[in-house]
Amino acid sequence: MGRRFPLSIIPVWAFLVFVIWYFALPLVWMVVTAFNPNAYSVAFEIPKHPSLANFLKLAKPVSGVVPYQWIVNSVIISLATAGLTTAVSLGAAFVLTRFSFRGQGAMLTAFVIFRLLPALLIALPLLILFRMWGLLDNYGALILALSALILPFTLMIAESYFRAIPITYEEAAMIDGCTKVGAFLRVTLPLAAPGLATIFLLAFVIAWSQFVLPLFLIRTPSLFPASVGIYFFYGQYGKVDYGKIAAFSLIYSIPVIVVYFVIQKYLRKGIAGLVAR
Amino acid sequence: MSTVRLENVTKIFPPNVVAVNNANFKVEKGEFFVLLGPSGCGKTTTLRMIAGLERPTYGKIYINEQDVTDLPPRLRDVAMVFQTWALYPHMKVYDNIAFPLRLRKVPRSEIDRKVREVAKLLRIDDLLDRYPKQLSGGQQQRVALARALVRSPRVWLMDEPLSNLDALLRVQMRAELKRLQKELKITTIYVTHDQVEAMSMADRIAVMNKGRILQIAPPKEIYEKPRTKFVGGFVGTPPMNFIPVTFVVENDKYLLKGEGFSIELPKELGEYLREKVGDRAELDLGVRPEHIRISTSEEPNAIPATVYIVEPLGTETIVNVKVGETLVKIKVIGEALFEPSTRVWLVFDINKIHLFDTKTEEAVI
Amino acid sequence: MPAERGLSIAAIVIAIIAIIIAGIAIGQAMSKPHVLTKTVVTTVVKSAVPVTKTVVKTATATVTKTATMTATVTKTSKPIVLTIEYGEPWKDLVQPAIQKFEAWASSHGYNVQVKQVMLPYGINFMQRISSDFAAGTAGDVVIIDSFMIPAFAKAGYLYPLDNFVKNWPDWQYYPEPMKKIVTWFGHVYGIMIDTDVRMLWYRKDIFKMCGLPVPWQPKSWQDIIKAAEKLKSCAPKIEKALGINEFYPLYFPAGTKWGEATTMQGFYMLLLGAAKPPYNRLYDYKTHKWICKSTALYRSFWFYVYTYKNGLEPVSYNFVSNVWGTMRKVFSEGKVAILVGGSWEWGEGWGPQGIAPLKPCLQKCGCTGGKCTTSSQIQCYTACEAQYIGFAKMPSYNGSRWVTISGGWAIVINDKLANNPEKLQLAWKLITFITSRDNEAQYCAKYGKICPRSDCAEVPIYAKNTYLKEISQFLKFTDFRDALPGYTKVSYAIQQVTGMIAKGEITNAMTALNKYCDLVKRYVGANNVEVLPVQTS
Amino acid sequence: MERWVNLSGAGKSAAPASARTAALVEFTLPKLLIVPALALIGLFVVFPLVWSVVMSFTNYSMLGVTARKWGFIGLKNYIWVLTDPDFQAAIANSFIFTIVSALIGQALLGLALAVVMRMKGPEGWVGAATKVLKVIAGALVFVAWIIPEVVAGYCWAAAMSRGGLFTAMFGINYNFYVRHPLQAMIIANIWRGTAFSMILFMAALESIPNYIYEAAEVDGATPWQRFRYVTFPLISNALLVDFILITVWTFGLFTLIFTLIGPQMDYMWTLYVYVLATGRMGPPWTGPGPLSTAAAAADIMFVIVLALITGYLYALRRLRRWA
Repeated sequence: MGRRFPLSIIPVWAFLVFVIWYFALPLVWMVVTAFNPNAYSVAFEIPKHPSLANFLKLAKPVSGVVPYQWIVNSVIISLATAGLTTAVSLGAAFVLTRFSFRGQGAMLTAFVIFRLLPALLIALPLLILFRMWGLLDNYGALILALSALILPFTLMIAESYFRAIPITYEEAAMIDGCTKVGAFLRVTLPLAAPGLATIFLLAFVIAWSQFVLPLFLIRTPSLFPASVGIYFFYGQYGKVDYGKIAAFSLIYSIPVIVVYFVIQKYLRKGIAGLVAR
Repeated sequence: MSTVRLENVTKIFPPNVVAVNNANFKVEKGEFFVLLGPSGCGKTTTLRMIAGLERPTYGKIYINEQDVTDLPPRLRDVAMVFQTWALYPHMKVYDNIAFPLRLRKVPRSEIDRKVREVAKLLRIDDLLDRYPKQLSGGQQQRVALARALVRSPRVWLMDEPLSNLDALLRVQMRAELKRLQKELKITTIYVTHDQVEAMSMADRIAVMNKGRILQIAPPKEIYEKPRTKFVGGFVGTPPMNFIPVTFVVENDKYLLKGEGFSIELPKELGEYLREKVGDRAELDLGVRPEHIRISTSEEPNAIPATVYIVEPLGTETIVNVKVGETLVKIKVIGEALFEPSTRVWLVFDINKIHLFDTKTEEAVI
Repeated sequence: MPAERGLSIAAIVIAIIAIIIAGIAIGQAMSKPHVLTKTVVTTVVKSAVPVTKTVVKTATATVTKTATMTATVTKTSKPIVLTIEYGEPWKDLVQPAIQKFEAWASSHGYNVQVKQVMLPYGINFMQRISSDFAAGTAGDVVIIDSFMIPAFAKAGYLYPLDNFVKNWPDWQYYPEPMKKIVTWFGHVYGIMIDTDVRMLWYRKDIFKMCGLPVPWQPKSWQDIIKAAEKLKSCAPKIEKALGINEFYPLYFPAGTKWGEATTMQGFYMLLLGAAKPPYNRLYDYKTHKWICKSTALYRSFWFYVYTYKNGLEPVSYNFVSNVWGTMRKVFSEGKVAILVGGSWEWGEGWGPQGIAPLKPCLQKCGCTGGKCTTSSQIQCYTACEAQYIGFAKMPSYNGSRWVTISGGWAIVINDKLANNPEKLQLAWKLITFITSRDNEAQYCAKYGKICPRSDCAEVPIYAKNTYLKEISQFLKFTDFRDALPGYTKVSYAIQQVTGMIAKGEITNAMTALNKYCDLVKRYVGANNVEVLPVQTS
Repeated sequence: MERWVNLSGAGKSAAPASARTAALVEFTLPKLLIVPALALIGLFVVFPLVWSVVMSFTNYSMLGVTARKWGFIGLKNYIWVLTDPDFQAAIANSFIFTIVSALIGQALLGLALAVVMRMKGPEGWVGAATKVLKVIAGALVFVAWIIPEVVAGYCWAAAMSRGGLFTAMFGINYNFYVRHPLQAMIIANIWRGTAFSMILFMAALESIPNYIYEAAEVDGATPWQRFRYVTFPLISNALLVDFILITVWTFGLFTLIFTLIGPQMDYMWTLYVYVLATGRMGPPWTGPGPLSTAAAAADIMFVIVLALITGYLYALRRLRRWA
């Protein structure tokens, strides 16, 4: 063809290759090690006989706890937290978008502040309080605390979502014979269902990834969620079976990755919203 | 068929925006009542208060002489057609129309019968299986009407239902709506900013501006006897021309003096005017474009003007002329060929002029 | 559109399930009787959703079942529930005793149920138990590290056992040091269940490779350093022979990752021999002050600085997340030749069923899966182990005497039983089953731990163990920690300073001493410390 | 949008009681739906924050006598924390870490990535190859951002361990995160957080309509001038938002660093607070695990974080006024 090779593309390629190398580094190690049945050191080696042995090993108890129990714990905690936050932020967003009252602006500002607070600043006093109340190691209390931590996120999303749905539909429904709440439930809610699903999924993965609160508030290994479980695993006595940890990390990461790729369109829109404002 | 009555209704939005200022009127049974005014004049707020979507800050609202001020919308038995039609996007047309009936726990067969009946009436019976998104604007409009009609409400409220349609369709729907209303004899309150729509459909019109109701009257009266300068200017296309004049009494002659002209009024009229405003007053002379005739030669009581630009519109022509600094539009039937800067004289029937007080803007005659 | 609807329907279904689970969780929070639950949650939730009560109840049961470990459940009307909290290493001591206790209880008409809270390997037992005590959620009977007894007793967590031991015939079999360790201000607060000594472990095969004498017994600190320096010069040879990529002659634990072990295993073994008593301690019992600076402290820091600065000791093993496992593994692999460690390592660390057994011995004895199981394999392994690993007594600074230190764990009764005489009696009965001669002997022999009861020697399985017999000699010159309230903080200061030495942030013994003194002043208050003269030679 | 307001407005005479009740039930009671959210946040966020301030004036601790019998001791904890060399080091390192890893690392790399991602490639196989590289890079950067922090920390700890990837690639024969914790933290955090800046800048770049570039090109601007006078001013909003957000996030980072370098109190204020709360040291007046002293340290940081957030809100408000 004789078309000249564009030399200017080379620095771009170099940059992209560097980025790929940098970002793939630990991930590739994790994935490869997870399938290496004999990974007793941190060294990166491509297994000669890749197998699922590590995943099977996770079904055997380590110090009295089957690692998969941690996944189950995480599922319980995250589902409950996501359900609770979705329900609560639904109600709150309804009030915030469908009524106007004094202190509304201040409330929204407060939510922005809470959304940006480092979790540690809340975890420490919660540790103190839960100790005093005897609520350490208590799932119910953990779920409530997690929900409170996640609520500002989901609430703001729900708020912007409902604000985007014209109120006229509700007014029409009210004239057609609904109560105010009824109109919201029968008309706006079905319209917001995809948004609610997004909120639920987002709350789920945030709760799923949460580390600080369970670290502070849960002390019994059999009650750990997966995040603290990994840390516990890593600090295990005896041989460190890196393959097993990698396998566990992989299982633990997959739901998050799947969920984020499902909601990524919304996510990008949300981030773009930060700019547009 | 019901009546609607507003008593001293005022609506103030926080912090202190007065949207509706002391509205009082009564809509009679089966009447087609139009609230007309520019956007932001408070007409929609008035309608929403009747619907129950807003609560008046002061005053009372009666439907059939029953006080409904505190009643939530669902207990008022009114139907409303929104500007955007507000069809529920997640429901099919059938469900949209059936929705109000379902909420009232009407038996299934009855719902089905009524929905089909009203769909037939509005000629949308072949669209029942579609979602609103799949419909054209006109079709959506009909569905919204159907939803409002299906439960035979006490009052029909319409908030600029035609404004989202294209011009041709709007004219067509206008007639159809009017026919429907007359046929079903439902009390209707209709909000619009389009004076043509108001004139062509209304039994009575209430013209609003800045939260106040300026005049309530049948269309003909609104047109012929505007009570304020605003009403006169708002109704009619092109709008009424206003020329600033001074009313003076000189040597027993009653004159309207303007920039470079002077018109003598008939004696009766002059005396009437003198009684009303005194010997000397600043007024606005209001003349509708169709009531002016252009003369190329000087005539008594004519106003000298200069042609500014000519807009031929086919069957008629709008001639813009300048009287001093004031632009005056004149409607001429057929073609009118004037070169810009031509000097002309404006002649008009003295019985068809309006005079408004410059300060209060109220009609003097 | 249909896809979206499907998604939303799925989401709603999941949300409903989730809300139910949240309800269960709240129910669980309510099922524990405490302040918040009773006042806040109960009022809010109960008044709002009385309907879910039954759902919550049934579901709570399932959640509790999966979440906590409940031992044998005797299904009678209202059993007394006795909770025992202990770490996994004492599993084989506690569990057989519980069975016997329960058999005894049912035959004597007690309706008692023992709930076990077993803390598995990997968590910091004492940290967890301490916070449980502080929070009031600790078990009725708890196995704790004996050095915590003064602090716990002062805080009022422990029930004094004086009246029980007075009438307990077995009490006479506990030697005086074992009684002293559980006594504070004249009251007995616990019963020792095991004890230990510390020594220098070394690799015979590596010593031979480098031409060092085997068996080896250093006479002074200089001997240790000399041997270590010699080994360092042989490093390439050793690495090649063992097929390893790194080699360190010596390993004294340092840093905060090791926690208390840095102080107990590493620092105390130096300090106790660094000067003459009573100036070889952290606490001055005459003036009742913590010692901020002294010759002994200086010399101990000097040893750390010298060995770490000269690359005789591994830095990074002190900072991995699993310091214990790493230590055992690297010694077993030959990456470390001399290790200061506890007597339990013989069994728990590189024994035939230990955590890091010797690979050559495993191969030789045909043990598969990293553990020897049959008795012939175990015999073969034990013989082989003696070829590779030896131990020596820790000498003092100038070689005037031998040094070791003992700790060990004790079983105590929670003070919250004070108002419940029946439960108190049962708790004590349970302790007597756990600390009975045969039970102790069985357990200690299996784990290579030293039995705190002198009559253990009458039990054949214990008496047969030559290793235990040998290390029991150490008890003659053993010593104890200055386990007063405040000790944990002083210990933490040692961990911090040794950590800085290991990382190379401090390269001078005097700087280390000053830093230590600063920290101790900050932690216990400047009024509670004293500065003794420091000899820097 | 006008809403139902002012239900209890003045100036109305007696209405039928039932209608008033109906209105109350319909329009006032639903407002209570916000109560669960407020209760949850009040009980588990606001109250703990207040409580931590209260506790910072006491000698409460995790263990020891003061775990049960505690009292008020004034400002002692604050003085102890502020004079603690570890705390001073922690704050200094926190700022260095935040500035280098967030403001320089994440923002710059994110901007570069966004620009490259939006660049139009040449045609033919070269363009196709570039596109493939772009997709892979984008996906990896995104994944690094979303995987749980614990996993990220664990992977990096393994990579930086002796014998791990760093040894294999750079021949670093020691635990990198032990000897150079700050560098390790920075490397891991840039890895972790770049995606946010990238996505934000991509969105910002996309919001610039193409005709502006065309106009600039017609006006004869060089590529650099186009960036300097067109792109940069138009994404400066995004830049500001990005800077403040990643600063706040990075400054409050705990999990990633904790799992990477462990509880080393002098490298990050969050770690300092954690070690103080769970460790065994502390001032003389409290027992081991001085929760009250940790609360004092946390409250000092709370003020700093609040200042950062206030800066964010202020900037946002100014942006809106400008826009």
